[in-house]
Amino acid sequence: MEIKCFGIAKEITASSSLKIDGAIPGDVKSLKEWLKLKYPAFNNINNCLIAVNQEYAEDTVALYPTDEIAIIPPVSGG
Amino acid sequence: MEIKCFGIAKEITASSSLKIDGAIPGDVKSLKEWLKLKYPAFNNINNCLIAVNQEYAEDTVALYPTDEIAIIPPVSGG
Amino acid sequence: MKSNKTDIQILSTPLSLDDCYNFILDESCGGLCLFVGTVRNHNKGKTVTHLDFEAYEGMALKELAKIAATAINEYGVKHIAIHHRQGAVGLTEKAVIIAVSSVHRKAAFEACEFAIAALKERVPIWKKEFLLDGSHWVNARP
Amino acid sequence: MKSNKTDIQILSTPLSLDDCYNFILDESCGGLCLFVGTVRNHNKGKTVTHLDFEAYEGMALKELAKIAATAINEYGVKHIAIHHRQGAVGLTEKAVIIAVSSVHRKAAFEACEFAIAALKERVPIWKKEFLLDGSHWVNARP
Repeated sequence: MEIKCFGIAKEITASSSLKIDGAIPGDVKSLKEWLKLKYPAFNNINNCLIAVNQEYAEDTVALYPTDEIAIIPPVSGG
Repeated sequence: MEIKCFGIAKEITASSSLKIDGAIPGDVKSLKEWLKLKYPAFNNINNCLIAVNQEYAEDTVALYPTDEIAIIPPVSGG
Repeated sequence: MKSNKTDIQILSTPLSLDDCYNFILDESCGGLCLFVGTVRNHNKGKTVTHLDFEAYEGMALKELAKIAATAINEYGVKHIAIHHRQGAVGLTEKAVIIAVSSVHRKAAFEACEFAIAALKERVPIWKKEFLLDGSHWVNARP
Repeated sequence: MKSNKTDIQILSTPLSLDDCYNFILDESCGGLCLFVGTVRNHNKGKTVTHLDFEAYEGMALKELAKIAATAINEYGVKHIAIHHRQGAVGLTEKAVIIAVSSVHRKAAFEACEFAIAALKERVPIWKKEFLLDGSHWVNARP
């Protein structure tokens, strides 16, 4: 499973793309928890959303290894 | 006294500038009445306003021979 | 009629979006709103071939200056450009441009919309509409 | 991403007002509204030197396409162009252009204002602000 990182998420993980091998989080909620455990700095910033296959995903959305997954920090375009 | 005519007022009076010699209307209301008497076609169009010295003028505004006076048909710019 | 904050013109030549944009651009402003009124090929179900604008130029510039002053003093925009065309104007050509800049976007949208509405309501400019079967002064008849 | 009605682009080069204007121009439309977001020299009391935009390009284009579809289907505009810059952008440069055309002006203003608000709310693009004394991702921290 690969997770794209943007903006401050890229700074926190020090990577534009995380790779999780082995046991992967089964849904969006698990992924968020996994990220906060692995990178506690996520607790100090505004809430990040998760996009699955380029769509915003609720906590209950299931994750599969082939999904395109991304961490979406608060957006600030425009 | 000279009266500028624009748009449909220019068509009705067949002139871009009317000249009134001798007894001139004393205020805006009298001018409006004078125009409708002299050019009855003004009765068939939407209400025209009068500008005195490039400002919209109420019926009670007095007129002097040296004023810049204009007939302002309903505007339609933009 | 140009000042540091306002650029008001009635022109017999094609209007330039870039001229208006460059006038309102400001390092302290993040929101720019531009309205362009163009000549449409139809009105009230009839085919329009072109328009002809007549302006009472001196008074129109004064009324436009009042609108610009309101945009600056009441809506809080930094710069405003209003360019209006006169004479014959063909389809898709620009009849009017209103461009404003402000620190934030809300004031820019509000002032721009106010300015075009006020222009249509009180600025002494008249539009003759040319249709396939004749022409008439817009708004003149009941 | 270009169709007959929508022109959506995320660009690393300066944005062109004329490109957006020419795309939305339409013989049947009389009202064109353009919003330009430019880089401001200050924010929250601090001096800004420049910005750097990062986009999740694939998803951002999809979200922008949804916004454009809403402008057309719900606000009734004919054409919409949305161009957003990415990478480093200097003071007074254009960060975003939203341009819409419609038969009457009301829909143009409303759709343009909706589109920039929706863009700022949900399109995955991030702005890093460079100040005299450091830099930070905007909106990232409480």
